Amino acid sequence: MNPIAIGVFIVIALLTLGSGIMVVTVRNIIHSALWLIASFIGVAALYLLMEAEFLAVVQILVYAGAVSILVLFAIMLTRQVTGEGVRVVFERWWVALLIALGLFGVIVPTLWKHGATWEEAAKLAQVGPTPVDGAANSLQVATATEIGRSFMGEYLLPFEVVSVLLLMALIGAVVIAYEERTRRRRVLTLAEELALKKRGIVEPRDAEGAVVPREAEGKVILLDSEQA
Amino acid sequence: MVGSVPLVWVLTLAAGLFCIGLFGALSRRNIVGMLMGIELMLNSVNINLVAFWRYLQPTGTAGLIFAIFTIAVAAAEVAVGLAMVIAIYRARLTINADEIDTLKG
Amino acid sequence: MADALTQLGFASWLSVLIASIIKVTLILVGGSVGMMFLTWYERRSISYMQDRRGPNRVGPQGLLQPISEAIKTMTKEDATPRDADKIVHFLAPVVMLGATVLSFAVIPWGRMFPVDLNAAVLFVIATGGLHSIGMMMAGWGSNNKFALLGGMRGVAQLISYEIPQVMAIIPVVLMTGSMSLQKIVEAQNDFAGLGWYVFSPVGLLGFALFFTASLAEGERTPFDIPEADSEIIAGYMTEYSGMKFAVFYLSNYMSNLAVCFVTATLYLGGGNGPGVDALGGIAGGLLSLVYFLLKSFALFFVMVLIRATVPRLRVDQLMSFAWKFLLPLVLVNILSASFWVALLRWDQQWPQLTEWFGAPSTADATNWGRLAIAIVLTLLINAGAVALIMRLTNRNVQKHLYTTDEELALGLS
Amino acid sequence: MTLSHLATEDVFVVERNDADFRAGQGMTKGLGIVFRKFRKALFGKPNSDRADTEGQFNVQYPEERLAMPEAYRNMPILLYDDATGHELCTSCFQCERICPPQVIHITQAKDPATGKPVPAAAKFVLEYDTCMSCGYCAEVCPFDAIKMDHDFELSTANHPELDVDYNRLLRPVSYYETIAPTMWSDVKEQAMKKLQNNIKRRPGDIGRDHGQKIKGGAPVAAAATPAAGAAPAAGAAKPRGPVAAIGKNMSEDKTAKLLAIRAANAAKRGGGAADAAPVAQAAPVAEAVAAAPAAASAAPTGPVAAIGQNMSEDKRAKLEAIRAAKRAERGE
Repeated sequence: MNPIAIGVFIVIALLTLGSGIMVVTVRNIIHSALWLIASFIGVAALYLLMEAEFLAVVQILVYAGAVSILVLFAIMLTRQVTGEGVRVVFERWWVALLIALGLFGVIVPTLWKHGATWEEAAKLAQVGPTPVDGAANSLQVATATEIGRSFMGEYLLPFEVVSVLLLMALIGAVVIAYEERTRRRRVLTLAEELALKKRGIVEPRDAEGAVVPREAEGKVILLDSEQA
Repeated sequence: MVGSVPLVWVLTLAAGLFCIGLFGALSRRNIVGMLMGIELMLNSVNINLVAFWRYLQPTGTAGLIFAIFTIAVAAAEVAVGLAMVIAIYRARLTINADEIDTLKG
Repeated sequence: MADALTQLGFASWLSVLIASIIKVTLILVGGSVGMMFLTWYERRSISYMQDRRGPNRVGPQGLLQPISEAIKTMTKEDATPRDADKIVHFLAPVVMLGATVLSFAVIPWGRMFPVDLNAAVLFVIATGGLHSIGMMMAGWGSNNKFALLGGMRGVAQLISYEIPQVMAIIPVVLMTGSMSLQKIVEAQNDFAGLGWYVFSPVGLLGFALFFTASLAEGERTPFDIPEADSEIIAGYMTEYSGMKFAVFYLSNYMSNLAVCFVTATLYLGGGNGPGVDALGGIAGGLLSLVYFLLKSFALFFVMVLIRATVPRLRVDQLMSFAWKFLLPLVLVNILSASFWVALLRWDQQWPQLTEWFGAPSTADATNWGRLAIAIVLTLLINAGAVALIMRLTNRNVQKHLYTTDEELALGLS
Repeated sequence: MTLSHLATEDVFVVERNDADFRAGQGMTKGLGIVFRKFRKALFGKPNSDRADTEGQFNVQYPEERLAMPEAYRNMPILLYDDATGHELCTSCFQCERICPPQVIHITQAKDPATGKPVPAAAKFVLEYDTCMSCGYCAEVCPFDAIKMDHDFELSTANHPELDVDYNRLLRPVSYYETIAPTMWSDVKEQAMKKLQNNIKRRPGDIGRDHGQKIKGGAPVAAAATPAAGAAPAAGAAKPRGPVAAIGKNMSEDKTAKLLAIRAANAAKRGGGAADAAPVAQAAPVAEAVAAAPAAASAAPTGPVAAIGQNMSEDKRAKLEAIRAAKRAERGE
């Protein structure tokens, strides 16, 4: 029994669960996203505690560094007026609460029923291979190297499938979020405008001096001054 | 860690996180809020995978591999989901799930 | 250190705790002192580049200038905007500094490794990625449009440059066969401590790419767009003053120090150098520390040189540089790194290659013939890729400079 | 932005050289240039030749100083003759009249025996804080008595200290000769001639009785360090009682002195501050210091309203005293 390990676990568990609760209860959606980051970091610390170093780092890199930032960006791009009197949860949120609590009530007793069995199995699993030279029995937990070998060997097909999935997600996200521009605009540089002028291509203007768009070989010349 | 903290504690933590995420996903009006709840649920699943790997099969890699797959899938899901959120916002100027009630895009 | 304490009679968990606390204190002190030295070093060297002298009044050669500045900053008023999100505003610098200090947990000082993490390389990158959260918090929490602009710019920049940065490390990881910084340093100890990766074609290109991407990660000029002071005041730091601003400053310079340390470790052999192994023991350790610091500060000098030379990029130039220039080169570099590894060490990495092509002639000693082939092959690939990219970029630049007659006639380009 | 309103030749387009603009080349070249500058500045000799654009240019200010041009002007000073100790000023009021910010205040000296004006100043006050260094006073002075000094390190934490009187204004002619030799040699002869004429019309010590002066014509040591010039004057014994010392207690001292003079003048005038008059009449000037509070309480009844509202109390009193004295002299 290592008191430090227990203490650290309890602290991490409280951090993770506490910030998880804040994620779903806080009114301000940005605060909610920030609490989500705290929760992700708590989970990463838990992985570190369980000696899954590679996974902990990936968790920070992907979740805390990328997913949460994506969420924050999405919130800021779709910001709407939030304040007192605006509902952030559905009217029947208590149904959701009941469902969640009910699920928790089902899962936990089931887990604790099997706890003793798992303890036995865990004790057996912690014994490493018998050393040849009679040295202390040491357990070599799988590292990033083994993960890489498994990816390239046993799990090659799932690996490829996931890469295709990521590629599809990449393309899909771009396609969905792409804002189609009907007209392309470009600000001409001084040199270009001068060249236009030298060739006698001067955009026509109306009485007030504003530029009148005109058709040139079926394409519209659009200059910066046309934005108005 | 393994000698001190029983496996059940970790699993209980994961179950708690899952239920919190479930509550968030069901109760939030905001689509981004729902997505955040789903992220919490996926994380709790990952905790389970890693815990079972560490306690029951530490020399193997299956638990870690599937946790990484989950992370990849979650990242893909978030990317597409948020792209959809932005597209919906452009079309409707709202991201509240109960206000998006027409089938036409 | 923990073992020594256990032998002294402490309980095992207590000795671990004490050893950790000592290590953390040393890292914090070393990091802050390094940061202070760095500010002085940068100001002095950039002064000489601009025909000035720089701070030379406080202490010998102005070495105590950072301390006087620290005292000045601490006595300033700590103001929070009225409509700011107080807690987020307060936490942003804490998150920034926390992320930086976290990365120091795995960064070696010469041959001294605070923690030898399995995935140390990725860990450094991941903690660098945490900066974007602090930036976002500072930008959003200040309730200031310039701060928000700076924060958004910074986050976009950090996220896009993380990709070339991570991928520039992959060749090193391939060549070492491990992500542990300690193993990477050990792997560069051939040829009397001079077998640094930067001397191979793969490592040279990787070094250039990683260092450039790291400049962007550390918001150094020419990538200081998030805090472009001529455009958006001070970016996400606009609403910060006093100690909070000082914490941002500390975090920035500490992460610059971390970038120099990591680059020196990954490509310049860390604390390796001629004479380290020969001396051995404590003297060898000190010599390795000296080598390491020399390499790191030489790298920082390059940063300062770039800052004194190159003007700031535009946002679109920033993005196209990352995606159109760095990323293709990084991918090509990974390709040539795999050729390198396959040629030099196929017996270790891919036993099946031995089955197909026969065993390599000598297992342990350096095979000069294969080394020569590998150098020529990777050099050809890398140089060809660089030349191609340069030519394409050049054409792009010219296309933006001169518009062709047809485009002008159409008014489109 | 369109250029339609511009003629083609109005726009200057820089033609770029392709060879210089290949990707990466310009950057490498630039880094090389900057590094060369760094090397030259760090290891090369400090640059003394202004035509050379590289190397270390800095002047390390407090230790190294650039030589001041002769015509540099900072703040006005008053000159006195080394040999006789006589001041060149004859209180002709030309400088007071021309001064754009009106910071010069002169009181003409009088012969105690006859009461007639003497070509010398009894008091000369200059407000350095408001002076704009235009140099008109030096330009206009017919006797070359007021000149512009080269000393620019005048900053102080004590604001009233910047209202200077004779004690800080006087410099020997030899000092001015060291800082502006050609400018002085141009006017030296006529200035000295005029001074000799004026000395004849000055009875007794009038005209050389202010501050500390070095008699006997020895070269003045103070000339080398201008700031030190004022120091001996402050520490030395004063020829007359109420002359204020420069330093922290100056403003208090001076206020009392000025109030006393003002009270005396008011008494002479017989009107104005009637209740302050008997006090001033009864007591000698030195003792009038004690009556200062009484005089101060009477002050607002005087021409204070005419003076700016944001002036400090002692300055206002001082100015009022000077004006009252002048009015009395004019015989109002």
